[in-house]
Amino acid sequence: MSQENGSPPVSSRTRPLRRAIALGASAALLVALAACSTVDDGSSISGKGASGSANCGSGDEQSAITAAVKGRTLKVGFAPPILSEFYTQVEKSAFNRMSELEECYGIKWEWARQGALNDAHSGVEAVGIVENFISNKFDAVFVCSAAAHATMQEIYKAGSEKGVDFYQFNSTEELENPSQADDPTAGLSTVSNIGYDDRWQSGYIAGQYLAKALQGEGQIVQILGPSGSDWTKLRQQGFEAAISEFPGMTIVGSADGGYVRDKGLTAAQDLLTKFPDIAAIYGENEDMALGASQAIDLAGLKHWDGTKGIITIGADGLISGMDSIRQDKLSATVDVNSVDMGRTMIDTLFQHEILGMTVAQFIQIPTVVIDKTNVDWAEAKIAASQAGSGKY
Amino acid sequence: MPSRPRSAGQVTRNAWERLLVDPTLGVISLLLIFALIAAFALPVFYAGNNIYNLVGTIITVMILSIGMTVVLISGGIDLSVGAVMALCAGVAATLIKMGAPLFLAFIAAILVGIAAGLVNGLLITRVGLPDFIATLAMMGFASGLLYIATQGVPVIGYMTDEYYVIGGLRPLFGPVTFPILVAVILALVVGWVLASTKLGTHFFAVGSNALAARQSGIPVRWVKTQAYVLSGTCAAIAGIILAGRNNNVPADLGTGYEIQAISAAIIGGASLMGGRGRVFGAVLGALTLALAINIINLAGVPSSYQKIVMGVILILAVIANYLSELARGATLRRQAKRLSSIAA
Amino acid sequence: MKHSSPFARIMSIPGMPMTVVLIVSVIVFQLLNPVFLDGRTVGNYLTNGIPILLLTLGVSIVIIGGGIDLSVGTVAGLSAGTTMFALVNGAPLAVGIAVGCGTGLLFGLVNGILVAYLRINDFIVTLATLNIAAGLLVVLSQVQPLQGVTVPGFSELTKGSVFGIPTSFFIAGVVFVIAHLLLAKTIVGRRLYATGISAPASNVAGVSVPHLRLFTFAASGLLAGIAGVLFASRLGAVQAFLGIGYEFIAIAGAVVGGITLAGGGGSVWAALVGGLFLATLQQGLRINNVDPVYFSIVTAVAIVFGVVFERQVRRVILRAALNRTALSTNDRGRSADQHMNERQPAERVAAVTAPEGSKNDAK
Amino acid sequence: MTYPAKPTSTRSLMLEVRDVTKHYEGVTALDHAGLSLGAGEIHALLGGNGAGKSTLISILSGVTKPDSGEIVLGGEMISVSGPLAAMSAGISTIYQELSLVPALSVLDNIYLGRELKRKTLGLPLTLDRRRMEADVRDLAADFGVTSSELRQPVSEFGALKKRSIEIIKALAFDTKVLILDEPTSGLEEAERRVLFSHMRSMRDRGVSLIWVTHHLEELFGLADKATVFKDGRTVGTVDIASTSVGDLIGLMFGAAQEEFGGGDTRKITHLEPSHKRRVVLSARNLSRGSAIRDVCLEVHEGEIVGLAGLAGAGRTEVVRLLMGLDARTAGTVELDGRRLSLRNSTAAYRAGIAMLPEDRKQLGILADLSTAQNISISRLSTVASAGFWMSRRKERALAEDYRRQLGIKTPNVEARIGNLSGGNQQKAIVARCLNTSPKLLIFDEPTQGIDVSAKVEVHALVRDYAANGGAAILIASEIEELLELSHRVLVMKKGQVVGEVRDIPAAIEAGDFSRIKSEVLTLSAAGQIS
Repeated sequence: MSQENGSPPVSSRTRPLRRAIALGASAALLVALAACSTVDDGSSISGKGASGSANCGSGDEQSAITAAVKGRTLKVGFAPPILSEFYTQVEKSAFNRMSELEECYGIKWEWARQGALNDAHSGVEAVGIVENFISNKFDAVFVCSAAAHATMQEIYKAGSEKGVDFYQFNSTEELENPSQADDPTAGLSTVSNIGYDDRWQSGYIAGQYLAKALQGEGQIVQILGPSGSDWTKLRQQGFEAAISEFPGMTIVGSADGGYVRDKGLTAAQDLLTKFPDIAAIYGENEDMALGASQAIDLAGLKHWDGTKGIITIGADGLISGMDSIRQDKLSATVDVNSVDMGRTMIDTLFQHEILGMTVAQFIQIPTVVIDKTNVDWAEAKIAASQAGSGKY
Repeated sequence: MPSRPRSAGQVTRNAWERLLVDPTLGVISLLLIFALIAAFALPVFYAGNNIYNLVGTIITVMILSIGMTVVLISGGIDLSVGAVMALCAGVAATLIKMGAPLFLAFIAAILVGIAAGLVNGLLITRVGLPDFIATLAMMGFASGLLYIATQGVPVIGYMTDEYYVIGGLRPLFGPVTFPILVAVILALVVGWVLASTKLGTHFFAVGSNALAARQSGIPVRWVKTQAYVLSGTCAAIAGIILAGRNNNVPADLGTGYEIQAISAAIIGGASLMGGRGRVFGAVLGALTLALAINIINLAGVPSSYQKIVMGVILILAVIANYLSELARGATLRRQAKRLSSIAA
Repeated sequence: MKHSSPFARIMSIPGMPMTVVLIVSVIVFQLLNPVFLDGRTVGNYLTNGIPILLLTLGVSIVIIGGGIDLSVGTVAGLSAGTTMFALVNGAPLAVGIAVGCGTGLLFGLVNGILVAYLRINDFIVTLATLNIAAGLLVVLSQVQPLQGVTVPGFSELTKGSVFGIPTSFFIAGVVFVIAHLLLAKTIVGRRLYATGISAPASNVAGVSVPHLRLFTFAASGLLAGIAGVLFASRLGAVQAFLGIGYEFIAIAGAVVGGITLAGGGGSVWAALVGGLFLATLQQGLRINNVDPVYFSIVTAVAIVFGVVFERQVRRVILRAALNRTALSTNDRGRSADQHMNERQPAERVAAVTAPEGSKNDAK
Repeated sequence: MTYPAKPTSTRSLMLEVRDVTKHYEGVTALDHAGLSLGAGEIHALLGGNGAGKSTLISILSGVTKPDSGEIVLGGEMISVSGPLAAMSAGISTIYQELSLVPALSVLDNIYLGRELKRKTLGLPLTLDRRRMEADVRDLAADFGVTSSELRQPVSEFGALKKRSIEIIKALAFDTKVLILDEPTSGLEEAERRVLFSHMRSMRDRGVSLIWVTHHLEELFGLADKATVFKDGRTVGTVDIASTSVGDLIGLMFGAAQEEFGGGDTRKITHLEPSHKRRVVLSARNLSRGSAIRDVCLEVHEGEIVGLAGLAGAGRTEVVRLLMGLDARTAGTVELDGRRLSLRNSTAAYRAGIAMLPEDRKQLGILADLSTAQNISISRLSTVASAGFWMSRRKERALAEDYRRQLGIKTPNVEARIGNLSGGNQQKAIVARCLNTSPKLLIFDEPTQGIDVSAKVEVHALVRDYAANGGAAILIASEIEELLELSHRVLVMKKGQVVGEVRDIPAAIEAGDFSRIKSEVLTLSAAGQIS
């Protein structure tokens, strides 16, 4: 019924066509509307790089690696927990790296994105998505899921037995693994986990930044993601750990901002009402921090100007937040480095799948706090990674 | 006068009795109780501009619930408001970003809202789908369109100085913000339509007894369709405002808003059976919801209890409305008795 | 031809038109990607889909009885949470399952009592319990991480197989067969349909409508509880937010399958087929790697299409049947006159709002 | 062509319907039907169920479009494209089921669809309620609706007032033709008289009335002409002054059928004096809040006890208490000497009380279930094995039994009951009651909305039931019907029993019909205990 693993896969040109047919056929099935022509997600695939000229190493190296690639096509699945700006940044960076590798070594890619639309946290959809990648005999799958450790590892295990390699990205696997204290890699069925910040997620860095800016003094409120999310819990732990190192700093209140801007705004307004004298607002992601920034404007309070005012700090590193930093609306954000995450994912994949390298179980991407001092290069870097028209 | 009770007889009523027969009594009392609790337990409730903030927070839900009330009165339900709101916000934002003047972008957004309402109405009245299903499909369709257009990346870079005013992030004059003004005008206009125009009467007629409406020559299907168009328009207006308040339009902007809008309308006394509801009630219902979250945040209640509180409020509102209905019945009977004794 | 043809008779069974659509869509998807019907793939996607199918079934029972239940999704989520909670704290398997099912049943009973005996509108009641169940799961998940269960046999509920067939198929099969027999063959089922057609008339005819209402919500709650146990077993861990939004999927599935939202019409088969159709559609798109941004539009169109198709098929068949009766009966006019005058009020309202062509259709 | 042969001679022609044909889904509802209506004439439209009357009405009122045919109003051919077109042409309809909107005020209801508007900002947007009220105030007062009542929601009024509101609604505009579909249904004797006087005054205003009714006796002294429909065709038009009930029935059902008759042929079952018979039901001091107070009721074996009273007197409420449909606040019910708790209708059926409810369409039939299923529902255990497993075979056999026994006309007991005629539906409901082997059977308005022939059959069922030793309670608003069938009548007013009339069969036989009738009516109205 299904093709053998390793047999020549369906050529990459027919594949999008099939997607179109699937969608078209369902459409035809449904309304007898042959609306499939509207679905065109890449019939013009050519993998144009963003940079145009990639660094392929020396001539010998290039030809040797090209020989090792043997013109193979890697079939890669990409499963973000939701569709959002952050994951799009990661995906586009990955595309750029993919096209560079293609240009240098002749490797071909087949890329399929599947993400849950409304069901980021429960894992029900993630399970279905990953299983489909297994059924379709993908070579490797990148997963970021908010579903629990136990849920996902079990599927990875089953998939690995079928010959699919799993890579987690933007993950907190190291922290979630129940055996983290003695052996963080125990029971993992992933090839590698590409994340950032070894212990405390972005929260710790944000806390440190605040402490430094405020010189260890001040009251802080935090706006958290939806309560019940592990992500929220970890970032909160990290943040609180950082703050607890400074006795002059206290977290006086927190509220639910649901990871979205308007709820963040509402939560910040309520917190500002109750605690008008705070020095800083920590938004657990950038959107909520931007909501808090608006609340500061609405309350007629002053933003941080380097010496006084309220500091707002978020975390993500979104291109959409850079202007706010430049205008002092958002004091800072923890850039969890979507650019290098995307590139590292592809590099790790290439190293392991093509070159047969053993890769680290936990790979950590450098992170940086972006504020007005470094916003220019940070934005330029992200923008460059997004500029490529490459699509897979 | 938009808020005139529909059943005002010529019986003279003192203020107390007028309150007792007011259909909004239930939600008013609920709101009062909350405000009292807040006042006693949380002095900070009246601090600064908390109440002003509270109103700013709830404007979008309020506008949605005004449209929802009309749909409920005409005997339907609209689950698509949240998704349509997000789609309209996306349309407005994208057009502005592409350089369109604000008012053109807004007109386009409102046209999209009207179109969505029209499709809802036609699916229900011409194709004959149950309202629940038709608007559920519209919810998927509208949010799908936004996802396709944005690929999940929020629309940004459309904010202008005017848009900050429109979003309510900067006041219009004095303490009045543009969204508050819009909400008030919308409430007055829709309230007036319901109470004093032919169309308003027809909304009630269609929701209360569709057969009688048809036999009286009312174009039942068209009236129902208009209710959905009105709801779609409200969704578009809410979307335009929310896009300004939010500064970006993520694809999931509208998630959960339909439930909030329905809850607000029901808390405000609208009936799912049709033929009953008031704009004023919807406005108060939306305020009640906002107040609940406000109290949770101010009191420092762990936000994990937020949803439980929402559920409990719904039940309380139903009970409050039921009690107010009892009070209303008793008062009316008393008056009837008094009237007949006068006659005799 | 005196009686209706076998084909017409089969197609007039609730859910049959959608069954045809389901079969066609399976064939189309299989032709597009042969992996679709691969045993493992089918096993997986059905195993994933079974809890939601159970929710569809629960909602269907409530709808047939003339009500609606919005709380099924989050109640299933909470049930998954309580099951996990019990097992994590060392309860034996049977107790864990009982706790999950009991949670669902408890919520069903609360819904039922509020709706049937306190006469609060079911939409509002279940909207409230939807929020309450979701909130309780959040609280529960903060008490203790709901994962790491090692109780033997628990994961086998969804991951094991008997004779190569996944265990959860047997569970779902038993549940669906029981539900079918209950609805189609027993006194309770008959009373259920009667209540859905007209609660006041059923009440006069000797059906205790409140008991029945309570029964429908309890059944729906219990099914949500079972679904929750399966979710927990399948996922191996339960997080907050599980089940949010599933109420819409469940109701859409029921209606697409041919369960009339007004009550009194439909069958267990219809619920099954409708739920399966939506799940199959999503699976078909996914296995062909269609970008997920298209999913919700396709599903939306499918819902509209499903309902319209079902009705059109039924209309064509009924028209043919009516024509035959018209020829065989001598008192002309009667039948049509009856259609004009003998409708139930709900139908009449439908007739008023429905398009011209369908107005005089028998239901 | 079976056209009315007799042209309207004295009065000028107001409305003429020619050659109207209408098919529904292959069924011919109207077949070249016609009708001629003079100006200022009360014109009865008669026919059995399914004769095509309702279709003609819905065509005239614009709800249905005919396939072919002409409608001529006041000499001009009109096309009735919708309800509004009909109304603006001058044709108004008052439907059998009240078509008022409960949520709206009386005034809004009267003007529904034809609202008067005044200018706001130069545009005619706002409703001009003041002018509407001024325009209609006098007319409303004529029909007993005060101007403060005009502003109250319709939901607060009773049946007669609602009917008056509908009449006002029809007359508020320039109505030339008023169609009344069973206008007396749900009205009491006294209310009927009020309505009839309204009808006369409308005729005097020059309005032509089309009057659809099953109560042929009502026609005499009121209607001018009658047109009879059968099988979608016009059978003929007659002058009421020169015809009789028998003639009309002959036209309606094809042959003179003597047994169908208003007051001519009464079959009365004589009973022994009541003290010699066993008491089946004994209800003491039944109360429900202030709506029902201290009602005592005894029914003996073989006896039919009638409940008389005006609408709102509490008759239906009393029997609902007996059925356990509503909870009583005080009182005891004993059946065959056994005290009943009556928590719900299931318990009532099990104990041996059964009820045929008023309002067949809403409370009687379960339209989407089959005839067989409608019969078995009251006691499903008779068609089930092991107490819960339905047996289709048993159910069918049961239904077939009753079909033969009661003469239910249906080609198939497994066909949808909604497709049967009203009379046959009612028989199926009787079968449903009999299926529980009741000791007491309650008939609440058993002949409402069914045609004359079916009425006679239902009467026979009631009599047979009692003749075989059953005990029955009968509620009928039509006083003649009540007296014809009952052995004894209790009169109710304001939730209480205010009087009793005994030995009715004997009295009727003695020729005292009108005396008893007036006695009952006086009691109902005045409530003096005799």
